Amino acid sequence: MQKNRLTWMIGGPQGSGINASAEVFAKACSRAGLRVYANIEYHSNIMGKHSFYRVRVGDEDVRSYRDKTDILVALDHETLAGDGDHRRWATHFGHLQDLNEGGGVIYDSEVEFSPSEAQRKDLRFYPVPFMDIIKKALEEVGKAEQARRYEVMKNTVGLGASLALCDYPFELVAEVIQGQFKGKRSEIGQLNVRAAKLAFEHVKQNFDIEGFPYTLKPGPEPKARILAKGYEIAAIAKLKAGCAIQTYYPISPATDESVFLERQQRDYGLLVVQCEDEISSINMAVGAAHMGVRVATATSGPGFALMVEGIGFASMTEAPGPVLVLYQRGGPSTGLPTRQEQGDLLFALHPAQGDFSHIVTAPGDLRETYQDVFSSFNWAERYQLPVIVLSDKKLAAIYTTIDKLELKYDEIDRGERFTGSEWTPVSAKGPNDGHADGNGHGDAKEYLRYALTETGISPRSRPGIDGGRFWSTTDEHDPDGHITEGVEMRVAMVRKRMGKLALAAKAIPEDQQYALHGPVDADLTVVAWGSTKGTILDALQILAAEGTKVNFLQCRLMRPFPAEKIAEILRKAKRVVAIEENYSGQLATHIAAETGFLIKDRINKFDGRPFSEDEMVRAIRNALAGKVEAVVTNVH
Amino acid sequence: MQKNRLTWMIGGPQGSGINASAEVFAKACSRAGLRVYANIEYHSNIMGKHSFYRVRVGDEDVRSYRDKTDILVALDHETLAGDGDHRRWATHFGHLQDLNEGGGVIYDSEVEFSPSEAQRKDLRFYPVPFMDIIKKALEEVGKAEQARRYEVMKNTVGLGASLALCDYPFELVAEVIQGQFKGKRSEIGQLNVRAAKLAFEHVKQNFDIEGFPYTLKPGPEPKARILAKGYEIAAIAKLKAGCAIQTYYPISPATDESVFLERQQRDYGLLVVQCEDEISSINMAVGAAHMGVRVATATSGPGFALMVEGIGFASMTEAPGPVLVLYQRGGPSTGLPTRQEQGDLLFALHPAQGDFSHIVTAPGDLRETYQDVFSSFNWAERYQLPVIVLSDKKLAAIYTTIDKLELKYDEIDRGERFTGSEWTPVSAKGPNDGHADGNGHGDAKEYLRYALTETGISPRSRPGIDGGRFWSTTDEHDPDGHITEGVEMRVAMVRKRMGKLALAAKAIPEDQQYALHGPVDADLTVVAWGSTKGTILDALQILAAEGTKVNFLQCRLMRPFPAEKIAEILRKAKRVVAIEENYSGQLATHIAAETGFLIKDRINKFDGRPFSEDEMVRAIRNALAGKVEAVVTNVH
Amino acid sequence: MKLTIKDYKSELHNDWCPGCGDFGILTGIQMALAKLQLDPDKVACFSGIGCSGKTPHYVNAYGFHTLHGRVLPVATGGRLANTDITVIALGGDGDGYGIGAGYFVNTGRRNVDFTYLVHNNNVYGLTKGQASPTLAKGKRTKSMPEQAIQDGINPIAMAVAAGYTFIARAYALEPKYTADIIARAIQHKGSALVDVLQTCPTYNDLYTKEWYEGADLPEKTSRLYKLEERGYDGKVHDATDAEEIVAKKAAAVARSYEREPIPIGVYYEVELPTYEDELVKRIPSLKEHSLAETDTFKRDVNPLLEAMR
Amino acid sequence: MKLTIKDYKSELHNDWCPGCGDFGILTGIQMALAKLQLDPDKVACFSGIGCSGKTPHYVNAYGFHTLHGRVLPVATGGRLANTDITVIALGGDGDGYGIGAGYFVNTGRRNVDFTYLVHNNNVYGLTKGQASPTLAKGKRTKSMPEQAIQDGINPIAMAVAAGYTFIARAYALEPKYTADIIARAIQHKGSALVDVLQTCPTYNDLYTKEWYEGADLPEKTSRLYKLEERGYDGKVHDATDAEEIVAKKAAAVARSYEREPIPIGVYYEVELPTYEDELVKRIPSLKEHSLAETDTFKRDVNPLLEAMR
Ligand SMILES: Cc1ncc(C[n+]2csc(CCOP(=O)(O)OP(=O)(O)O)c2C)c(N)n1
Ligand SMILES: Cc1ncc(C[n+]2csc(CCOP(=O)(O)OP(=O)(O)O)c2C)c(N)n1
Ligand code: SF4
Ligand code: SF4
Ligand SMILES: [Mg+2]
Ligand SMILES: [Mg+2]
Repeated sequence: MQKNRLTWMIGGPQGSGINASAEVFAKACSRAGLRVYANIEYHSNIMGKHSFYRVRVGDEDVRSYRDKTDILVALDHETLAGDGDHRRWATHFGHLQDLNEGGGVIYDSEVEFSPSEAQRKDLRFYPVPFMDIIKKALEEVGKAEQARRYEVMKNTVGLGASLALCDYPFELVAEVIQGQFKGKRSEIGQLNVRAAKLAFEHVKQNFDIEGFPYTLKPGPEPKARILAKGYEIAAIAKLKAGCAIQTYYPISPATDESVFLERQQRDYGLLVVQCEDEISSINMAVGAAHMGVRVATATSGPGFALMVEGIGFASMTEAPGPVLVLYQRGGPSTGLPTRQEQGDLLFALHPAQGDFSHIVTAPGDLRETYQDVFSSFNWAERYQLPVIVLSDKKLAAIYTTIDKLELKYDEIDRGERFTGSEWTPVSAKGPNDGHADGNGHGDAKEYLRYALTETGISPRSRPGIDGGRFWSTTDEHDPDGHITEGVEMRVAMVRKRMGKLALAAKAIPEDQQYALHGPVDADLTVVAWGSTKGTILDALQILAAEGTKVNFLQCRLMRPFPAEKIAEILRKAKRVVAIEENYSGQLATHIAAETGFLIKDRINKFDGRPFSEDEMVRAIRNALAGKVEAVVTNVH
Repeated sequence: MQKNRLTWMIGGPQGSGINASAEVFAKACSRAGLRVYANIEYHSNIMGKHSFYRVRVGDEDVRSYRDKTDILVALDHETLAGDGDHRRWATHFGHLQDLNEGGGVIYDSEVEFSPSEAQRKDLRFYPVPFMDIIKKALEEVGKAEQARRYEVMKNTVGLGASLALCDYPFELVAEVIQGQFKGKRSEIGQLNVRAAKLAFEHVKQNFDIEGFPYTLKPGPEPKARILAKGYEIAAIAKLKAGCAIQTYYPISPATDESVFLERQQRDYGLLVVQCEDEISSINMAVGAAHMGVRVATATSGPGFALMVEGIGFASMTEAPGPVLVLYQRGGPSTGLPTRQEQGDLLFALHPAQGDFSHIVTAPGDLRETYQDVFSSFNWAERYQLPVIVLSDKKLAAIYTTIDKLELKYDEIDRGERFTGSEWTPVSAKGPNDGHADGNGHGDAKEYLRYALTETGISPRSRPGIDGGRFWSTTDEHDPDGHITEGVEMRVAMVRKRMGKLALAAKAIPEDQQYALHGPVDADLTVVAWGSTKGTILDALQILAAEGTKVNFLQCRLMRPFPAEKIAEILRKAKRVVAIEENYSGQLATHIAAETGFLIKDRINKFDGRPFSEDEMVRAIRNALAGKVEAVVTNVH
Repeated sequence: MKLTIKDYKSELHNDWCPGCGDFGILTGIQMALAKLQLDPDKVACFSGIGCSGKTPHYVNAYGFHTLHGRVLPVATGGRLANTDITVIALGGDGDGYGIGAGYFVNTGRRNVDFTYLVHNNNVYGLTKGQASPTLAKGKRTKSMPEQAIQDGINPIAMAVAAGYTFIARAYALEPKYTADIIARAIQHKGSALVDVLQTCPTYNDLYTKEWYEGADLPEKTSRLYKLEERGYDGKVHDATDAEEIVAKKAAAVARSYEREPIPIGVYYEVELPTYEDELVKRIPSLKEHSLAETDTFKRDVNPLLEAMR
Repeated sequence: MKLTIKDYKSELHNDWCPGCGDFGILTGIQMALAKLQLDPDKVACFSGIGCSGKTPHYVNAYGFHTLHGRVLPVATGGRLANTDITVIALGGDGDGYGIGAGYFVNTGRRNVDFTYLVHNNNVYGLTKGQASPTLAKGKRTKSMPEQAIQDGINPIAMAVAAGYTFIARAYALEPKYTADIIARAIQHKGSALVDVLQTCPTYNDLYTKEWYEGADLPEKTSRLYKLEERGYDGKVHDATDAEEIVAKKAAAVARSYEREPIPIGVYYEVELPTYEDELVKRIPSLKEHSLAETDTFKRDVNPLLEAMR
């Protein structure tokens, strides 16, 4: 009998509303003091293709998903048996294999399926007449004949049925369902609650569910806890940082962030512009940045590929932004639009021609996303360069509990600015100073946008400020911002622009650069980055319980890269393995490039699915045993 | 008295035709058995900005330019005194400082300049009445009043005058000048010859040039020797490789290659398409490649930034091409459009989202350019991927002698192809083979474009071949070329695509991958790539004569990278220094990434000008003395 | 032996939403191919990215599902490399008129001989229903949080200005008529644009089957009419007559602004030399065979090297 | 105190070729700014890449010399961030109608309040004279190895189809007239396109000063005429009258094909709500001040977090 540690899964065709019931279930658990980690797998398709949503619930912190589920709600045949029947190359074989010992399968009795098909005797099957239940609910309000229109309520029926199984208080869920339907839609809410209730009772009455091994009990009422998705956290961080404009072009998995912000336009006075493409998004953003407002955009790989000239533009003209959240997805090219991959690190590090400065950071979870996105606006303005925040499909879409979301570094820092009237001339070196006829520059009596200053930063101005006038160009330029091809000036300007990376490296707090989790004297050091953080931490907990000593070096700030610190840790490590959700081990490559420490042992997963806790545990156990090989999911 | 080792320089405003006379001079010397290395420096401007052309002549091989010149022809005041008078931030201070001890300065006596302005007593000054001489030549054909229209002949006058100084047989030059003007323009040719002759005589008559220290004597008639520019060699290699289509969009310094090919369309049946932008260029090229023809394009940094999504597209769909010659120029962004930089290596290595396969090579001189561009078409078709050949402004524009241009590897290899009727089924593994309901694939009875085969290559077909029908998509796909998001298929396809890099690494001849020049047991190993090759070889010769033992590891094939071989050489090396024409040391970074061998000593030049022989010698001497610092040119 | 629609259907399981207008366009393509009895091995369909972009996978012919907004350059490259192939390019309205607008315009200037079908459903389908470039300002589908803030573009007028030599409009739910238009477009020598009004039952609740049928109108009269049925003739009869060309262009533009009802059929048609015709003048060998069939491996580059002596 | 042309001149040494038409356009801009007495600190010029792209460096105002073909998105972003600034975007014909065509079209749909000047010299100047998108098929300048193989685009017709609300043409060598047109374009509320016919003495030997002046014609009559002088009125007087709009658009398109002589002046003009007007409806605070002047740093995001309980 396993209490309060449960994974519930619902599967069905895209468009069948599995998201709704999964998220209702998650919320109902979270509100009741349980911790939740929910994630969805779906196709790049609008309707019909197989998708499924997993909700893992526990009374301790859950930061990853499990291979196996305890309860499966199947809305269609494919969820049970896979797509081998209608695809020449089967992509999966159904989720029956994904159930834990003695798990329960709730499925639509209208589906052509007999438990005998499953080669498992241990499973408990609960065929439920989904449509009949919907009809019944409709009859009560005299709408029986409209059943077809309400077919989408099947997912609610599935939810209601499963609540009976895990023996969870129905009212908690009812409240959440009702909450989803505001105003004049509240009637539909009542209908759904009713359907769920009927399903709940149907199961209790028609099946012997006593002693079903997986159950849930509400915990103590939580305090500031919230249940959020990654793209919401990134969006809220942008609002909090004072972002004035977000430009975007729709692309999964980045669109959600922009759509969320679009909904806040009225209340927060933030402008969201849907552009004709990503070239337009990035260039509008750069134009806005030069006007002195904080500006951001968001995209994923294919869109980023169109933004690279704009990144170079921003960096060359020292624009104070934009902040770009890059939601990685399965590549290359169009690749796997709705699937997970950490495949864009090396691209994001060298995204355009020439040597130029930009900052790249990769938060590992939602709290870090909140902090790094917020800080990125300060960095962009302080160092006058574009900042890329690497996120991914997993971070964007996971729906998980967070205890009190706070910023450790919450000050707004807009960097050195030309302040008009009360401007005090900065001391600015001319590259030809000292040269006989070098028209040396000395102290800048007047304001020069691209002055070569002692601080290494040219205080910025913006159109509209008296006396702050300047020119700018993507060609190499002089302090006025006019084109130059002179050797000394070229060298001085390159040094100024590139020098800003060292300034940033000094100023960015160490705990935003990297972290070493776990025991210092470990037998194995796992090196990883980004969204695998939670999974690795969960795995380390399990491994620690087994008495193995493994620690985890999390790389977070990718550029400027804390090479010395990382190298030091790695040199001290007994053994090192890099674990990444990409084919080549891009972080390992980057670390070698920066430190010369070449991590040969690389465990990669490139099947478009994130590591499960179990896969991570196995992978690390293997690494400890000297077995290093790619990991392939078996839950599709 | 220095014989047959001379540098001649002509400077003037853009549009004043200095190229014409410099190239005439170069050709006249080359034809007469002397070796020539000529290079131009000019602005991203059409008329008026300062430009200059250097011609180094010698009777041994010359592969680089010298800091100082022996003869300077100045068509304007700026060439003598710089632009400090009309620019707030001077970009240069004139070329008088660039003359060797006792060098000669030929300048237009109409220019407001007195030798006393030069702080050098050692120079010999030859004021020549350029316009008077032109008028004289015109009078002879009764066109005196049209003098202004013929002002551009000033450069010919300068040339004629300098021939007197270095005591070179006038006829040799006259013949070349005449050769430039074919058909009805031959009259203009005669005019130019005449003007040159008059200048030649003017100098002989009006100045004491006896004992002018720098002279030239024709050598023995050379055999197959040619005088060529890098972009011409690249273009000819494309023709020889059977390239059917070249797409392009104008951009310096890449345009010249396409324009050269455009002129060959009729004779060679090659199609050159000027596109609306580089996105169009690359995508047209990919579309053409899938039709089974050999296709190429050429661009520079800003254009390449627009091609990256197309590179990913080509790689993901396994298009047999295109071959892309990337002419690097000063970056970032628009940067220094007409100047030198090796700044795009890291970008070219990771030019798009995700992990994908492509080949990147960087020939070091014109012969290697000829071979690598030719071979690239074989590689593109054999491994069905895009190939990037890294060139740069210097390789594109240098005008230099080549003894007999030949291909060491000259076979055409089109790779595995579906041959229609006589097709023998390939054995193709299915990712689900062995799986219970895995619709395993086994032997492909029918043709499958993306079959998973034993060789690691899926034989390619093209539209129009009976039974060779296929689909393709930038999404992840199955052997039919249809979209799939299945885990096993995904993993199998990624492995197939990435596996091709290992196949290429095995097959590409070692001497096309890297080279170790000079003594094996050196005190210092210089690591470099691309167009610095000639300069380093020249420098090594000089240093060897001084008894220092330095060798040179030239990296040529960048992807797949010969990591083991390179690492082995570096580990054996006593000391290593990386010398590159960029800010950060991109090759050094790449080597560290691939081998873990971190080269800390990096000598970088990022002022938009290539290393001179002298700068290279000094840099290496410094390195030997433990002094490692950036190099800045003083000849602008 | 005669080819039927079935011969142009691939075996792949279709994953468009039930009732999607794309089914009608797909059928239209297959009917047109059958009508013209084109050998599937001599036909290539190129598409962009979107729901519509999946079309080539369902057609039994060579299929290239390329990049978002890049289908025209890719198709152009394919066609120029192999002029033995009938090239059909297609994609969504976002794909072609939004991110692809630059290629839409510049392709019109070339008059390469191929057909371009735009699935015009007023939304970005595959990214969940944002406004596409053809949605008029102020309109709002159920999938949009706010009204469209930008003007919708007029594809027909754009095509006229860009220089397409065959410009037509069809309606996805009339596959037979669509097939006739597509067949004419394929037979037309030069760049043919067919803007196909397409329903998106999932996201576009404004322009539905019922709307087009005028179910809400007093007389339930269709909101579409066929140009030819109202005596409109968009064909330029004397292509050397600049005046007739301008007049026909102006007429097409004027018609293109009609909204209730919307004209379908051929707006503009003119026979002008194609890009391929021009190329033959530069590369005579192209008269004999396409580049794909040319042996380009026996070139003698020595004359070029000689010239560098 | 009154500002004169001199106040709008920067001190930078100019590096255009002698006699380049760009000088005339530069003067036109400076005259227009003086005419409107605009504060240089409240004016920003954005440009693409090309000879024309260097223009902002010569104007004494904020100057942004951006990327090839991207000037419109950059200028749009600038304008939306700071509506207190008068924004002038400019660039070459290659920059705007070729590589930038997609942005030319999509920008027209927004009607952001700024002025866009295109230096139309029929060539890619800075890359040494290849054909630009405005060069007609079959034409060949001395800088081209072959005749233009593509059709030239019709910028006026394109602008009409794209939705620009002020569409005019000027001639670089008539700076005063050009200045008047630019001044009107700046005053116009919405996106204004001014296509400026520009001579390129270095590469374009077809359309020279002499050609425009008709020096080769029997009566040496100019190849240009001013629309207003022939009673043409492109202004829509009742913007709510869809019929008038379509009629004026069709008229503008028809005129845009006239070649000998070429009409200059205002082809089309209409007062419609701008993008900025629409934004104010969504973001009321914009009525008080531009985003650049807004304090965005005091937001309370707690309500959003609360909603996630
Ligand atoms: C460069 C790039 N940006 C964004 C996307 C995401 N995306 C996929 S389809 C699509 C638009 C689809 O709309 P449309 O072209 O009208 O086709 P439809 O789905 O309506 O048929 C977008 C924005 C992408 N694939 N590539
Ligand atoms: C992405 C990119 N491709 C190519 C270039 C090279 N380039 C610079 S200016 C130019 C065209 C100039 O023509 P136009 O826009 O008409 O301006 P003009 O020089 O005639 O004023 C090109 C192709 C570039 N700067 N960026
Ligand atoms: S979303 Fe719309 S366009 Fe896409 S398949 Fe569904 S109905 Fe068709
Ligand atoms: S090349 Fe033409 S456009 Fe450019 S500056 Fe010279 S004359 Fe003007
Ligand atoms: Mg669409
Ligand atoms: Mg131009």
